[in-house]
Amino acid sequence: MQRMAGAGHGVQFSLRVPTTLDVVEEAVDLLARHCLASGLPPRRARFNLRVVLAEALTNAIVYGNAMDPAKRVDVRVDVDGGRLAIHVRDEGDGFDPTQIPSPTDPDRIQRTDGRGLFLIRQLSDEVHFNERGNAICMIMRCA
Amino acid sequence: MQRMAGAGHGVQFSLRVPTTLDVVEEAVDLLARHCLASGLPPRRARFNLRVVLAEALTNAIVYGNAMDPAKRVDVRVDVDGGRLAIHVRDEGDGFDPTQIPSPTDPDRIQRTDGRGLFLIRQLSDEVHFNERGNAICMIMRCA
Amino acid sequence: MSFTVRKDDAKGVVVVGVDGQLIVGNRHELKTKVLDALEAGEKKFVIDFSPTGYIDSSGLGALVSLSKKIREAGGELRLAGLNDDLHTLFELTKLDTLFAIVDSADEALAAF
Amino acid sequence: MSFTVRKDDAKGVVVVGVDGQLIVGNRHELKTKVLDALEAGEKKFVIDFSPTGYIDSSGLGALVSLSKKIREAGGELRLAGLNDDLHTLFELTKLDTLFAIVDSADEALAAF
Ligand SMILES: Nc1ncnc2c1ncn2[C@@H]1O[C@H](COP(=O)(O)OP(=O)(O)O)[C@@H](O)[C@H]1O
Ligand SMILES: Nc1ncnc2c1ncn2[C@@H]1O[C@H](COP(=O)(O)OP(=O)(O)O)[C@@H](O)[C@H]1O
Repeated sequence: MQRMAGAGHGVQFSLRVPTTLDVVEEAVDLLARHCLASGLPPRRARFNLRVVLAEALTNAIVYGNAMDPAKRVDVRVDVDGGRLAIHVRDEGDGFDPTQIPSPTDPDRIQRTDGRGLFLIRQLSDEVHFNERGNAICMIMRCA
Repeated sequence: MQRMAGAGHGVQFSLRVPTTLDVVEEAVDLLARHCLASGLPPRRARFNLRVVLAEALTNAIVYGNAMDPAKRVDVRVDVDGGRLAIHVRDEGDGFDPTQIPSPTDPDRIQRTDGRGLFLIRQLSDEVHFNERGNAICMIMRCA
Repeated sequence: MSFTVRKDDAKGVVVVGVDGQLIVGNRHELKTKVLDALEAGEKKFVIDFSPTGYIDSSGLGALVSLSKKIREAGGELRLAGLNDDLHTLFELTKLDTLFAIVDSADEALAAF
Repeated sequence: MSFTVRKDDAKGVVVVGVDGQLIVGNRHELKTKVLDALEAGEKKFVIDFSPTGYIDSSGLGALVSLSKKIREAGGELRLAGLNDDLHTLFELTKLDTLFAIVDSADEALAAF
């Protein structure tokens, strides 16, 4: 049988999320179910994916959209060739992700914030930002 | 908690299928998993949905795209308000779906063809076509 | 998806199991398996759907075609093991009036 | 998602179970629960993650904040029941160096 993935045709799915932290958990669960349906191994779907999605959505809501309820967060997942590209885009001005210090530095370890992007980088296979810095793309391999 | 569906924001997912009957079963299974992830009850996802998707994909491949491997079939599912709208679009010239006789007529019951659209209508909650007739929309309610 | 073919020698019945789907992609395989047996002289057939997921309209068409060919050859076909969903498919299409439908392959064998 | 709070009277230890996720949406609830007990005079705390799905960075931040406040009040906090994935989270962030992490709530109680 010709494989869908082998033929280069993957599922794409998307979700528009309102700018409120109340929906983060539900959106994460919904997207995790779809990632599982697209072949992400159960353990990665249950843990790595849910953590990085929660981080990216929270940042998009809090920093990107600055809690403005008129704004939305768009999530799109492209499944192709055994990997998921998870795009999270907010309507904010973006930021410079190269300027974020490591939360594991001894003088930062006691801080209560600053671990979000670090966890995204650690738990994804690849991370990319658009130039403006209002869209992140997290790659997760299925194998 | 604010519900995603209640807020009117549903998942949308899509798949581009090559014009070959070999991939129908796999495409159907993949889409059924996503429909399940979006809240379609397991039994409907396992049966009704898989039958109507198989019918719509087969028709799109065989009649719509006339087996032309240069053409594609596009499937898009919009999840909103507890119902799935399943769109299947081919690159053919379309047809007039009002001109299809019932396969249950006594003089047609022994025929080996002509049951596809009938099953789609029977197993979906609603069926719509675009004017040209190259795109079908099948509605399935989640409850 | 695959078909299992076994012969019940006591009754002289060929039992074909449809494991997975019976759809546009594999209906020809089912037709070939059954028609080969018919050509080899078999007359009594049971198709067992207890391991089946779904059947599409081309699968139903293949069954209609087989039933006709078996009848023409003086043979008999019974369908067994339809779950509720599959049964509904035969009812909706009124094909339940065309086929001999029994609960299980065992029952089909016993009745031959 | 919810938190269960029980008091082990023999040992005088408050055990908080994190049922579901510890994330941006509910970390304040956890903080309130623990700080209320601290204010009421409790000194020994175990947070049990055995029923926990995932923790996000704001959840980790809430734990750092609680640990500091408990220490300042002369109390002690232990984390228990971390599965492999959750343990990795503490290792990656080097927070395993900051917290007393034990296998199970029972072990945490025994060690107080
Ligand atoms: N989507 C975004 N839009 C604008 N700024 C962002 C965005 N995501 C992250 N940032 C910036 O990056 C910083 C670090 O984020 P993060 O590592 O997630 O830690 P924290 O959220 O705890 O501060 C944030 O404080 C914020 O200034
Ligand atoms: N996507 C399509 N494009 C063009 N014609 C179509 C399409 N779908 C169905 N048809 C037409 O409708 C007829 C009935 O289809 P259907 O009920 O599925 O039965 P069958 O496929 O067995 O003929 C087909 O024979 C074909 O002429």
